[in-house]
Amino acid sequence: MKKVVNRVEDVVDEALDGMALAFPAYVRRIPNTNVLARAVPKKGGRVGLVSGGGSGHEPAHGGYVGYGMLDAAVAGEVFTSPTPDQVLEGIRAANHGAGVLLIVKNYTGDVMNFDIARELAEAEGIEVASVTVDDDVAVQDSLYTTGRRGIAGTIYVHKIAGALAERGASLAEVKAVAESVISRVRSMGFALTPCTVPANGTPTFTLEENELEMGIGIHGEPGIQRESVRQADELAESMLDRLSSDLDLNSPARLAAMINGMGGTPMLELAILARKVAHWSQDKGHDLRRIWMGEYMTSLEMQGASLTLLSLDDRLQELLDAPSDTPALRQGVAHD
Amino acid sequence: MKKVVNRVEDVVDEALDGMALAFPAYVRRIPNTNVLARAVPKKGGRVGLVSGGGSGHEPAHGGYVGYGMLDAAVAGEVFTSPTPDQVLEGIRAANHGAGVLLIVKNYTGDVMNFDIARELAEAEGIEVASVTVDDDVAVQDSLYTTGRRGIAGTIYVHKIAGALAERGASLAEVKAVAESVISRVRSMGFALTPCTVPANGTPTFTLEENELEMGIGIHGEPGIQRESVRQADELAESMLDRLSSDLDLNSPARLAAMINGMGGTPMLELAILARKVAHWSQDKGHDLRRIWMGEYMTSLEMQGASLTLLSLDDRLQELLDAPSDTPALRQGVAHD
Amino acid sequence: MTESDFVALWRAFYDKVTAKRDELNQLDAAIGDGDHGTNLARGLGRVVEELKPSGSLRASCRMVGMRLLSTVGGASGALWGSALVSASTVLPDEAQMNHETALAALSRGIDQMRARGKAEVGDKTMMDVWIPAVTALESGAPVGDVAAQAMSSAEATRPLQARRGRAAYLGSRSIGHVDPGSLSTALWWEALAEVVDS
Amino acid sequence: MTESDFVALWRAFYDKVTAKRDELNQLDAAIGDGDHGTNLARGLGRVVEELKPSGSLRASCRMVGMRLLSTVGGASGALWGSALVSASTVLPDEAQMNHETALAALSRGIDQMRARGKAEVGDKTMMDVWIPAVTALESGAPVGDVAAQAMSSAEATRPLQARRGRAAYLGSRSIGHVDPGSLSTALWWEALAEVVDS
Ligand SMILES: Nc1ncnc2c1ncn2[C@@H]1O[C@H](COP(=O)(O)OP(=O)(O)O)[C@@H](O)[C@H]1O
Ligand SMILES: Nc1ncnc2c1ncn2[C@@H]1O[C@H](COP(=O)(O)OP(=O)(O)O)[C@@H](O)[C@H]1O
Ligand SMILES: [Mg+2]
Ligand SMILES: [Mg+2]
Ligand SMILES: [Mg+2]
Ligand SMILES: [Mg+2]
Repeated sequence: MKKVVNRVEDVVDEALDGMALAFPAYVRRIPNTNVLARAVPKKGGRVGLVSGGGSGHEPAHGGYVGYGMLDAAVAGEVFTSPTPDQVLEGIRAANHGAGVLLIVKNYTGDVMNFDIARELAEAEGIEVASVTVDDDVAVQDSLYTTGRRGIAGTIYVHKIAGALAERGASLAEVKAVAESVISRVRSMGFALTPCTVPANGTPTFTLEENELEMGIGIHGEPGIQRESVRQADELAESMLDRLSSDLDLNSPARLAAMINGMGGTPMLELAILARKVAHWSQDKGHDLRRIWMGEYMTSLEMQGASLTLLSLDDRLQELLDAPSDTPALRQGVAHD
Repeated sequence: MKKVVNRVEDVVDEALDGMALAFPAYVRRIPNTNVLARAVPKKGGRVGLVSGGGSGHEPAHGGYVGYGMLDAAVAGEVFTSPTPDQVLEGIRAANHGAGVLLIVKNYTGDVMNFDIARELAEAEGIEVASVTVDDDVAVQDSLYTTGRRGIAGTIYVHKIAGALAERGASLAEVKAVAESVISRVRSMGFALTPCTVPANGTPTFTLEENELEMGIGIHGEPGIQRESVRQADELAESMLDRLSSDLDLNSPARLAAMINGMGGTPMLELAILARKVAHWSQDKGHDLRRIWMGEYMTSLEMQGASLTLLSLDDRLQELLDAPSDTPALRQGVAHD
Repeated sequence: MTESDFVALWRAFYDKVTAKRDELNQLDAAIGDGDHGTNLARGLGRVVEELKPSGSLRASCRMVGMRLLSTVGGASGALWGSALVSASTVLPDEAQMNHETALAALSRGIDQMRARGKAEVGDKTMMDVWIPAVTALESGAPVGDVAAQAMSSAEATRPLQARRGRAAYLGSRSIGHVDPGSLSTALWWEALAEVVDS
Repeated sequence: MTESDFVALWRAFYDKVTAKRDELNQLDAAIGDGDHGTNLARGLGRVVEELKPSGSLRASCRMVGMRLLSTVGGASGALWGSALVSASTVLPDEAQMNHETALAALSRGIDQMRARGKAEVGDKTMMDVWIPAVTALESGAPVGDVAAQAMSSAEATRPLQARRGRAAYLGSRSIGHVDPGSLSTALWWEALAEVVDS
């Protein structure tokens, strides 16, 4: 294992310090916690947004703390859900009197730890609502199982719910728009290489030179199946077809797409995927309004990518395009 | 070699299409060229900025085309300088009647190809000036050699010269501020892993589990020496000391710092470096005004990073902080 | 059970988890995310550092629960932590408890885990060990036998397909691997048996 | 030299570079960026596709130069391309030239390379092959001998420390490897010798 780290026990702590030191205009670390909160708190009387999860997904979630997105991000150890006391700290920091929305990725650990935190916050008199993102179509959905995972589509929830919260909407309204995004967003990812959790020192799986893992999560876990490496266009097409059939995109739709690198994939390759996503949309007659291409939700140094489609309506599109000013996602620069 | 590509011969062509398709509000590809130019051209009568180089350094340089930075970026094959005819296309696209500044990284190939293009453009009556960035302190500087390489510090030149050009400064003024940045910026990088040029299929060097290459360029070439892997803080400190002694930072200075990932290093690790850069500055009494942390100038999927220090004065700081709106670098979002 | 047994129990559990930390991680890597051993060892390390006889089993049990809640993270941290906090509410504010109270606390604990995690026997989670173990103890089995049975229950998760927790995402690929949380739970029962027998 | 010799020369050079593409890349990987073989092969491929006798050596030579300029990239593309464009200016607008004209063109070409690249003999670049080769030809050596000498000059770059081009960044680590541009230049001389001898 080769990593740019000091002691592996200190990785999360030092990285959180680093985020706060690199982006002091955006985020501050709440002392003695793993919480990054806005450097300049949101106006009073507006709904606060909290998200979080294990570390190793940077820029998620601390990179999305700022105007138009989150109010606080809570980090666990690498790939490990944060603990309820930390989430509670995040909720407190995000509460400006109008309640707090928790945006949770659907993993048993995340859901339970955020639930416990919510109970604790409610006991303190803070109004808390929560939504669970489960955009990963690789996983079978069923009432009798854990359900689908939440992966990169989560960032669309941050963006759109964050934009609405900034305008003074109520907790119920912000929650409703988050749920609308969740119902309209689907993702799927693959890995060409595994990643190594610093504390473990060995990769979570091994792949032959001609193999990839299809349908991976974001924690270095194996995917739903092992396939042989294919050309980028074929790979993208099979994923897009799966996303669109899950979204029931039978007739031309208005879409946003995210091409998300898993941490170790160069932008050169992401751009090749972006090209295919645009061509596929054109071929299907879809109106692809926005592409986000880059690293939004990563798995340490894993090579691979995920594709996300969001089916837009007027309102979601307008909120998606609203300004945001965070370390990792900025849009709406004013200029002549 | 595992990569998200189609045919290796098409990598650059498809990635350029992908950039244009992903960021249509920012860039367009000039048909039948490897040039990405602004989607909305700069106002007439303002100096145009052109940069470029081999591909494989994304987001450099196409990611920096847009308001406040470049007017056109010219891409060569992976790690190969672009050809003069392509650079000429870039110059034409960037010319709005007030002349064009070429920002060239100091590699023999880049310098010669941009020089030839400049001669061709001048023959067409376009006023062209050029600056050569040579920020890499790893390389010995001498009149009798090729001199130092240009690496990540180049992005500061794009940013600061771009901001001044946007204000209607003359070609001489824009060139002068670019030269001022060049005289005040120093960088150094290291690699934990090599990278593989798609057309070659094999890594450019091999490293043992406990080795790193110190003083690398950005083309997968070997560095100036092989060292054993050390902790992040030690690594950063030795590089920072070298940068600061080369900049003659004997007394407290006002600085900007860039922590640049080489393509395969997760942001988690870059943040650990950022923390050390901030602590080091504090310890030395420097006034570290701005940190840029992320992937600015990469070497495909290489794991590793470079550190850059820029010694600021009032003017450079103000231009550094001016708005920019490009695919990869946005700042100055207006909000309450 | 006395409070010093209670302290000894967590010390013994910590030792066992530390000894099997890598094995637990490897089991978790096969069907999860590879952190189960690290998570539990980190939390239990904090617990044994702090756990001193306080004169109150209720307070001690609550302390262990709170500490695990705030240091383990992941699914197992939420489950262990909230179960212990729940269990503590039926424990006496004294340094000693009888067998019935201990049984009531265990039963309260697994109810809480069930409510949080919604897993039943056969879902390939730690509930596959907890539920039969508590049932056996309630029906009078000696702790040593229960511990042995817990280890077989853990081993018996191997052929199952996971329906809860992270392993569920793997679908049929989760078959053929022992569930890490089941193994660590069996280690807890072994620790209990050692402390009670001695 | 006739125009058909000229066409044959580039075809032969292309064949040699294609055959040694990987070797040239490997030499470049050791002290540069590993693309020299790929770059030259790409450009020469385009040249041989397009190069047809046009009745004018000047036009043909200029075409080869322009094509290399626009397809090779890197240091070698700029050097080969601008040298050939320069050399073409002294060639006749006819299908044939004499030895003196050929020498004048070569000399014009290496002047251009020197002006662009600022390298001298001993800097571990292709100039280490070009300069002595043209000098030898000017002093009357047969092309076959010059080609053989060119190959030794290329090999002689091995112990040198590079002072120009990408390899210069390596400092003393550039010692012990043959310069790729010198080898490809020697292949050009071999191709010339073959065409002229036949
Ligand atoms: N819903 C659940 N109910 C009961 N136990 C669960 C549930 N989900 C997961 N577990 C247990 O937790 C263990 C994993 O714990 P751990 O690896 O620490 O957390 P995470 O899965 O969040 O990484 C599993 O092996 C399983 O025994
Ligand atoms: N300044 C120079 N003058 C003459 N030849 C040079 C110079 N710089 C580099 N070269 C030649 O170019 C060769 C490298 O070509 P190539 O790999 O195609 O370009 P790049 O170095 O841009 O990748 C070197 O081996 C050397 O012979
Ligand atoms: Mg986990
Ligand atoms: Mg090159
Ligand atoms: Mg786990
Ligand atoms: Mg080269």
